Amino acid sequence: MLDKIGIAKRISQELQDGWYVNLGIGIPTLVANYVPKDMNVEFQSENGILGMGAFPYEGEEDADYINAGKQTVTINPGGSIFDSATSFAMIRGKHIQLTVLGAMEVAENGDIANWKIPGKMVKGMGGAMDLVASSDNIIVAMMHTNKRGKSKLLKRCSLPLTGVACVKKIVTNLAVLEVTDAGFQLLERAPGVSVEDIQNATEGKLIIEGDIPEMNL
Amino acid sequence: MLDKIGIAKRISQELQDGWYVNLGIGIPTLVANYVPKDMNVEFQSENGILGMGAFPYEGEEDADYINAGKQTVTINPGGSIFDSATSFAMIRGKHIQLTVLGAMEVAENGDIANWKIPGKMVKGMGGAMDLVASSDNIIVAMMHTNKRGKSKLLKRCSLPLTGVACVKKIVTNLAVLEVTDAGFQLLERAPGVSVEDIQNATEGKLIIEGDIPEMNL
Amino acid sequence: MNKIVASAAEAINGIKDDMTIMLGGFGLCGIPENCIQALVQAEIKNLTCISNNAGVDDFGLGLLLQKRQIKKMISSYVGENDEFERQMLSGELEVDLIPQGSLASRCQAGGAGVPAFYTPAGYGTEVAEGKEVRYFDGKPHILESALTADFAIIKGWKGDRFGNIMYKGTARNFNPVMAMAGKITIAEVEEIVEPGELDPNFVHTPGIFIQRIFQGSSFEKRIEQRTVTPKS
Amino acid sequence: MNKIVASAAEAINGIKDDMTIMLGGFGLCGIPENCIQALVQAEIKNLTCISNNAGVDDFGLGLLLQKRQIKKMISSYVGENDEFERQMLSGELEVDLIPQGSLASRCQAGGAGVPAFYTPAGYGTEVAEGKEVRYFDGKPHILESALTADFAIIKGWKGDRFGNIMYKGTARNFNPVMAMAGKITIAEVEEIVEPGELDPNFVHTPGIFIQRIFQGSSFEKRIEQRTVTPKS
Repeated sequence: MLDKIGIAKRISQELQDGWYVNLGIGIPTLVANYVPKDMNVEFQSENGILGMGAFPYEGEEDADYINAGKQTVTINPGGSIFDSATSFAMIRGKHIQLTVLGAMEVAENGDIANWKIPGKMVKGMGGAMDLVASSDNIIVAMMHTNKRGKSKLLKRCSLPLTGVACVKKIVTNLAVLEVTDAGFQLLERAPGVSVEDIQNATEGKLIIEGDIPEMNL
Repeated sequence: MLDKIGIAKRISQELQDGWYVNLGIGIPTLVANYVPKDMNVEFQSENGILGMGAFPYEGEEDADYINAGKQTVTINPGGSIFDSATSFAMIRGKHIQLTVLGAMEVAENGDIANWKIPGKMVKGMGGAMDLVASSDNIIVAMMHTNKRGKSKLLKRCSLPLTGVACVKKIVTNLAVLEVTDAGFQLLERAPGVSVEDIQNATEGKLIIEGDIPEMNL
Repeated sequence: MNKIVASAAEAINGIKDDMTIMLGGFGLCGIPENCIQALVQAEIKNLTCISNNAGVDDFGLGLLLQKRQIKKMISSYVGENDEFERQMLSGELEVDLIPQGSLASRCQAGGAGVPAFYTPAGYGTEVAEGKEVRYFDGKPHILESALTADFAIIKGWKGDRFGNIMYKGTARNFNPVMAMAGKITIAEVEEIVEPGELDPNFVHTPGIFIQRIFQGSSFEKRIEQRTVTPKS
Repeated sequence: MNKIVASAAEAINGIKDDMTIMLGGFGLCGIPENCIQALVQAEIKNLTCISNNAGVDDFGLGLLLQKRQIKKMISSYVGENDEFERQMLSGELEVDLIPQGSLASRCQAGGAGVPAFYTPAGYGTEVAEGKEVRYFDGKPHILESALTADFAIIKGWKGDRFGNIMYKGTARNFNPVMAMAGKITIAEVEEIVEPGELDPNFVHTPGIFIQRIFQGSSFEKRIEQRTVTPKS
């Protein structure tokens, strides 16, 4: 079973040289720490950064340089700054090759819910609806089940949707799955996790074909 | 009767302090030479200049600084450069207070035709259709009649339209006229021109109320 | 052109109860601090505020929320604000949440004279309710309308009396698009410079979009999440 | 990231007969001279060219017209070109004339993933023929669709290997919007600089929009209308 860092590490294997990538808040942000050496990947932050760098050295924080998570950051050489409309032009115009974000629920048809729980305080969708509506390559990073042990991979989402039939791949603490026309295709198991464990934790239709390899981290 | 310079001078009286103004090619361009002293008016060129200045001194021309007429120009202090989309955002977003352009024909309802003569080489509308569709304050600068002596102020335009019911005012070599719901309201006569002269040169409905003053140039 | 006004108080002259205002900024970054303070002091009520976020309890738009000056928020993300939550859950505050990209595009459209455009963002969600759906290339899109405001209030880094603005870093965010979309746009900057000091090639917001400008004072520029790399 | 290619010939690799290409520039200002020469040399035919203008007889797109490499022009203004006129009047060349602002907005929409938008420009004219009309605030608008291209070719002043571009003066014009709208975008610049030399705050076209970049040579930068103020 993976922890959050393990999920981020596994997702980092999906990166390809030359890609522009938008990472959501939470587990997705950690992916930036595991970019393979010798691979050039640029991170976009939707508040207006391309080429987002590391956190600044202590004492060098600048309130005018933050990321979409409102954290102080730096800009790498070769980076650029732009306004919000241009930022979402990049996103909506499909100039970003990979979007990684968290989710509360994913349905077997690729629907995603990650912004609203009825009856609870609603914080808003931020840029999530734009990202999921436009990206051709969306990976969800999340725990396979919620805090009450219930599956987050469902037949249908019960929560208000963020986007429709858009998720391509899911990396959880238990497995890597691809969203196909037929349902969740199981690609890999987390170390020490059995196919049965994954089946038990998956409410939506799980497709198991042949031997399912263990992740290679 | 006015010459082209006279028309430009008369139009310059329409300027107001603090206005942003787009001047078309031809007579309209001349208006820039007659801005009243102590009046601040900024000229926009739709290829991407605000604060367009004089022609450069000889030897200081720069191919990278031209106006919409493709003439070499300078930028005044306080000016700015922008791309074509931003330029037309200014125009379409009604941030320009005055548009002056030439015309082949104007109809009594404010229709304008200035881009195409069927059967002849068509050069294109450039930015004219955007300008006339968006500006609330359009002044046409033109001769009252064409080279064959026929009126250019018509009941209906005979040429393909550039814009519909958009012209507010017309300054010709003979008169200043306002486009009203009832037709061309005669406001001023050019020096030495009689109301009858203007009537004879105007095919569209001309409204003459009371004494028509001579222009004060 | 001289668009300089003396103070935030003078800059907000004409903003009245029940008006719609846009405010630049992302989180607390690039927000017009001085004008927000002036709005608090002027006790203007029933405002509809278009702003990506709603500040925190004791800074940014949170200051207007505390005084119950806001009737409605149009935002994409409104966390980090307890008073906001209380007013929203009690029904005192109307909230219209819209996707961040749609918010930016709708402001830009408003400033550019585009009344409406199609976007895939929000299709199939609550955001699409009541909106026209149309397919382009087989993909569903919804029709979104332009946003404008009686006043837009933006925060720049440097500006001149023509209203030209340069922004610094990610404090740019929504400021340039909102600058375009205000019937009257107020720019609050850290420094007013002489005309010509801002290179025309690198002006971010051309002066035509700005009606009033002033040099703000005592910018706090609060950091929400101070994250650092230890030196070693 | 290293998007640098060695030459214009290498940059245009993959541009084939019958493709649609966008070319930045206004008149002869800010046009990708090197790539146009390379297209002439590569003898690529039946091109649909989206460009505000069509060059003059012996420069700019006029060079492609001379060799009959262009099947269709999508432009706003095509004067100053005798060969263009001849081909157009003889029916050899298709021409689609569209308002300059619509051209810019349609490219920007193409780059930004907006499939269509409403604009008043062209309502009641030939441009509106066959297009949906809709009223907003009582005013008629027409529906315009996005433009994209197999390749966009733009001309910048300085650029780096990430594809970041700065433009100089009015040579900016259509280049930034077309940069966004190419499936593959080629940037020809006067100077390639090291990453970090271009201040991130003042990059005009972020590198994400550029797939290939090279330093052009022998820029002629012809002036169409040399107008000067006599020194005295």
